[in-house]
Amino acid sequence: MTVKVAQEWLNSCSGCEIAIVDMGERLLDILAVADFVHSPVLMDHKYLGQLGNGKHIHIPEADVGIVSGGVRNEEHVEVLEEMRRKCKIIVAHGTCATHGGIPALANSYTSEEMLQRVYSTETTDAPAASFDEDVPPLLDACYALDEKVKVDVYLPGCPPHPDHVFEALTALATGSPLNLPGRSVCDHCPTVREGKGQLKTLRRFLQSPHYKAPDEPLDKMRCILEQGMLCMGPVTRAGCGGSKIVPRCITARVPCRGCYGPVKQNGNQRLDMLNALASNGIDISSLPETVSLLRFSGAHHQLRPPRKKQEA
Amino acid sequence: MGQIINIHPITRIEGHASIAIQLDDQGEVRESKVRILSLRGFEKFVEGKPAEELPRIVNRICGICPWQHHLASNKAVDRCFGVTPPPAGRKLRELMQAISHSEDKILHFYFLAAPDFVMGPDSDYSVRNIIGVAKANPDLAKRVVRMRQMAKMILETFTGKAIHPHAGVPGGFSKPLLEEDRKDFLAKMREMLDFALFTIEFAKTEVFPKYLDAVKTLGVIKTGFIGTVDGDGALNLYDGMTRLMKPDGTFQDFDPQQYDRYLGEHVEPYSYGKFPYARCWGEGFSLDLEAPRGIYRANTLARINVADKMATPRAQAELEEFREKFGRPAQFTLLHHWARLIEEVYACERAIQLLEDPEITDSNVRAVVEPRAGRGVGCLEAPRGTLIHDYSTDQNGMITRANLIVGTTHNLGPINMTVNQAARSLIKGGAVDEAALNKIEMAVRAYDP
Amino acid sequence: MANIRNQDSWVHSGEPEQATRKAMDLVRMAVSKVGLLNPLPEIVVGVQQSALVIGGGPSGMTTALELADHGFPVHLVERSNLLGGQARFLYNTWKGEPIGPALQEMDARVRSHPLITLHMESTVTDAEGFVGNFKSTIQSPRGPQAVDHGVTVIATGGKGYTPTEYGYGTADRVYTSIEFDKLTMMGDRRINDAKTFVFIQCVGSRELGRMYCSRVCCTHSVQAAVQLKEQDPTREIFILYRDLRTYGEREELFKKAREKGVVFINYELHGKPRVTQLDPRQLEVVVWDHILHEPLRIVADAVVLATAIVPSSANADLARIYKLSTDADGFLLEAHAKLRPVDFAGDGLFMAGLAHYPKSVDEAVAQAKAAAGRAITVLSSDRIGLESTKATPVLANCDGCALCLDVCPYHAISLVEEATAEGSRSSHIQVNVAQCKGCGMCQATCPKDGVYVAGFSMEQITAQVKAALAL
Amino acid sequence: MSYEPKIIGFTCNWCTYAAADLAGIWRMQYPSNIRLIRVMCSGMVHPRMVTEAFSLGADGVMVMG
Repeated sequence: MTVKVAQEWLNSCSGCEIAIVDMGERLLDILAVADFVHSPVLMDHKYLGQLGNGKHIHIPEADVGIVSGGVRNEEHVEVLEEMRRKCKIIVAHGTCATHGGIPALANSYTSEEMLQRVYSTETTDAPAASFDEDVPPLLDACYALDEKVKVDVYLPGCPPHPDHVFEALTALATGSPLNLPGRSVCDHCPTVREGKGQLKTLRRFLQSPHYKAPDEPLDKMRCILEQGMLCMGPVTRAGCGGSKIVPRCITARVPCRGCYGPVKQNGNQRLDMLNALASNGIDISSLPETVSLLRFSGAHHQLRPPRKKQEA
Repeated sequence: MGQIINIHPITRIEGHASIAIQLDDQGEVRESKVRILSLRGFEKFVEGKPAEELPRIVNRICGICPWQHHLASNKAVDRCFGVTPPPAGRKLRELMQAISHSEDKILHFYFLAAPDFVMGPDSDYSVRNIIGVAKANPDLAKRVVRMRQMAKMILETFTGKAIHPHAGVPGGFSKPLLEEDRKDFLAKMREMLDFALFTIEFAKTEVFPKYLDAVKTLGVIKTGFIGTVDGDGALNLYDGMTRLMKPDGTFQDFDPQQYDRYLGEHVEPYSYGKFPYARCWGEGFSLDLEAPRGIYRANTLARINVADKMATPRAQAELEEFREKFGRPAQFTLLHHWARLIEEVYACERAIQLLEDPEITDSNVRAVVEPRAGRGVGCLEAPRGTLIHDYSTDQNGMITRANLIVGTTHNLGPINMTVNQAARSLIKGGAVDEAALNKIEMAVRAYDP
Repeated sequence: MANIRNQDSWVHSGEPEQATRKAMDLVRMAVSKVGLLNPLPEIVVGVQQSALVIGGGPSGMTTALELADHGFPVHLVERSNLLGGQARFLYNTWKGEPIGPALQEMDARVRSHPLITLHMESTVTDAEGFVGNFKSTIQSPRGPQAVDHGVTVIATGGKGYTPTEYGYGTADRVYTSIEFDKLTMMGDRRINDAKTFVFIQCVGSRELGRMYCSRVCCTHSVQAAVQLKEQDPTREIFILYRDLRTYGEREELFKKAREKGVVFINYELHGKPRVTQLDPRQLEVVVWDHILHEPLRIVADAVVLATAIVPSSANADLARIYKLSTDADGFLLEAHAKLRPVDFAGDGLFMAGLAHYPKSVDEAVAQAKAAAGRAITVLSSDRIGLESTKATPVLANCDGCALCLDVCPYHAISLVEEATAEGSRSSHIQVNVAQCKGCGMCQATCPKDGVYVAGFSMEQITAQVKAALAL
Repeated sequence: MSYEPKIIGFTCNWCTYAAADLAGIWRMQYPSNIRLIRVMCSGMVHPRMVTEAFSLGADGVMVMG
């Protein structure tokens, strides 16, 4: 039995698609059961017909629609809505799709501020007043998919681990239930935790955490947060290590920055992290800034431009 | 007004673009535009963030070459903070760069470009993809997937993350390389080199000869080139002087810290993407096919053209053969593929050189970093071209300004010219077929945008 | 409960319509929560009916005797080789009762009491457990010994501050109050023959580094001044003070001193008195007189410094061992100044005496009796029922990130580690229900709903908020 | 039209909630637009409870303890 799959990418970097490719030889197994009917990165199906003379975006019907990237312009909305119409199940693939991802950091600014900066860098010539009508206008912010259409399956990660991509695709293809890790990154983190103790401030990540010897195993190293450096592990959904379990950043002895988004779909990583730190008596003003605690989950209006002061 | 043909989206590329071809009443191509449809605004939203976090933010610019963004950003932050990584830290960074190049070129050649050559540009769109290739040639497909995965797994087992990495850190690298890993990686990269040599032989015997006519006609334009070379004029993917070559083959080298004195970016109302051009040539910007102004190309063909030689023996032999056939600078657009495979050999050889260097397992991999006010440009060669990250920081080491010129964007002008040339040669009297449109895309895919 | 009487009808009696609306809301809120409640188990633990008292001063001895007299075995731990603590240096109480004989009697009773086990020259080095079930390690010259006990009373006392100011230690005839008492008791000529005395108050107290008032020194100086005047009315006595705190009935002493002609001169921190040695028998004290608006020069035969009381150095160690709270100055901190003045925040732990804050002997003894009374409420039964409102880990969510560990004021949370089916380790928290007070600091800290307080889960409270805002 | 804000108050079981009872005993009068929710300690009020109250339409939230 084969499953018809349509794949799309919106405001994305293609890392999620590469994660699919990174399933390695399992990709060939997936290709045996998945019948791709639309996928701009892999195949040549066109929105407006193969001869480019259609008027409306058309995507073939499919059982599963995998969408990566957030929603940033009007064409993204159009493509996403067409995917929703044509696919029985919509999978939000990757943190951009589930929570806005890194591009949603732009939600701290208005689109005008963003355009103004991008087209005024020191190397940029003065641009024309405005773009053609054929260039899709930007929305006011970068949105997660579920702010625009109903989403059936959330597969966060920047990018999602190939193991989970494989699991999800297999589950969808065979109709079996999908069990993704539901706790936080700490669940899979082997470092030693003893409590936050007398920690009063946090240091920036300007030096590596302490460990005794280059080959000291990770389960002998003290928790990086307990060493006094911000680690977003406690407020970030587990799973980045795939079936090998160890969180990916920790493998490099680098603190987590939250790429799987909040533990619960509607969580707030900044609020939860600052709260947990403050509860432990850690001075949160020792963090250089806090916007980037939401660097993966700025959609859902978590980040927005500061309100303009009323003109006097 | 005549018909408009929209190739939307351009497929099997990394990104979001479409082509609009405007025909006149006689069905001849009047003009063509390649639109970049998305804008994310990294240059704006990195402002106010701690500089040491940037390598972990800007790597999200591209999921195919995250290592290059990551490392360029680290180099820029190092400069802002005035720190030099210890030798082992620097070498580990370059090793990651070389391995990720080697993996990327396999991805591009086999997954994105090969369907056009293996299945043929006239085949049906439903089979003209990696799935079709896998079915037509299952043994090769398995080997391709396995080899690419092997390189990728070196990055992943060592640093935890192959896509959107975090192991490069301001001041160096986050962890040292252990001797047992070095041996393991060395064996794997030797295997990778064998596969690279197999691939270029396979391409030279099975693929390119069939398409030599297409190479000489499809999307052919004449431009300058940009790339990075070391002190000997040999190609260097990680560090060195930027070399800007005019279409006639004359060139000048400059320190990438001063890129803004040489390069400019032009803006067109039909695309969110900016068009870099050689401002220093003083001739302005024009995409006119007969008389382009300021236009140069980046990416594999550009690097092979600007380099006097290759720093490793197998790659040097391949370069000599290539140059004998096509001269210097070679202008045929489809030669990007060939150049890519030469670079693939180089990347594998370079990784092996680094892994054979005993210093690479030194445990001192990160220098102490102190935030401070400064400016720094981090420049290296991404698979798709010269990548420039330019930051300024305040006393607290927070980003106050960022300017990014990404590998692919150098080629936006040339891609427009290529499409224009291809469309004019393939669409006559309003006769359009799928094969013609795909050939236009094939020309785009050479740039691997 | 929908609290309609106290929190609605009585407080909004002037606006009946709004009160009715609020009553409806309150009922809806209560119902919405009740629907989510689960039955809570009753929690009962056994009690080891004996006590550990740390500190062998008047407070510790009083507590030990009270408890032993009620029939509970007591371990009394004293660091030195003598009982009596700082009180050994005191002459009499502010009421004039002699302290020495009372102390001797206590000493004898403690040593002979069949239920008191005395651990001299000993310290407590380690402890574990919770109310009713402590196990402490006492280190004596004979080695360590573990004792089980149901309650712990900390009465580690305090000591006098050793001054460096006003010529102390370099000039002759500058004494601390305690030294002055000793010389007086022994009838030393340096006191007996002296005519002019200057008392300087707040030495080491109420200034940077030690902002608190030591409470007993004003009474002591005034009382000493009265005695000196009574012995020889021609003596000139000056008390240089910042604020005079002869509180309560001690005010009578102050009145008496005024009547007898003791001169009180106020000084402020910016114009502290200066003491200079004139010759081996005489000192010059210069103080700014804010009434005369000029410096006043006093030639004195003796200068007495009313020095601060500082906490025992043992407090910090014990705070660590028993997880007690201390204030910024190192004194022990009670659970609530008015509601639970001799209890620590953790159950089964009590305090008495100078270890808590500076106080007079009679107050220390009264507090010691209070502590004993509180301790008896625990010891009087062989089992103790605990409040069921406890923090409850949610193992499906908790992953042992350890953020709540040090947030718990009662140190009731620990991490446990288990091997998972895949062979890796997995950790989560465990709550000691005897120590947990259900305050929910853990719940408010946890970023992933890994722990909740029974009866006050996020879900239950959110249901109440929703019901409150429904209309 | 008069504006009447909706206020949610989280009150500590040991002090504020008891104090609110005491206010009743003394027959003190205060505006009726506050709804008190008893918690075991003001320290148990997770910021999410506060943000949720606002998102559900509260105009003010008091945490008292």
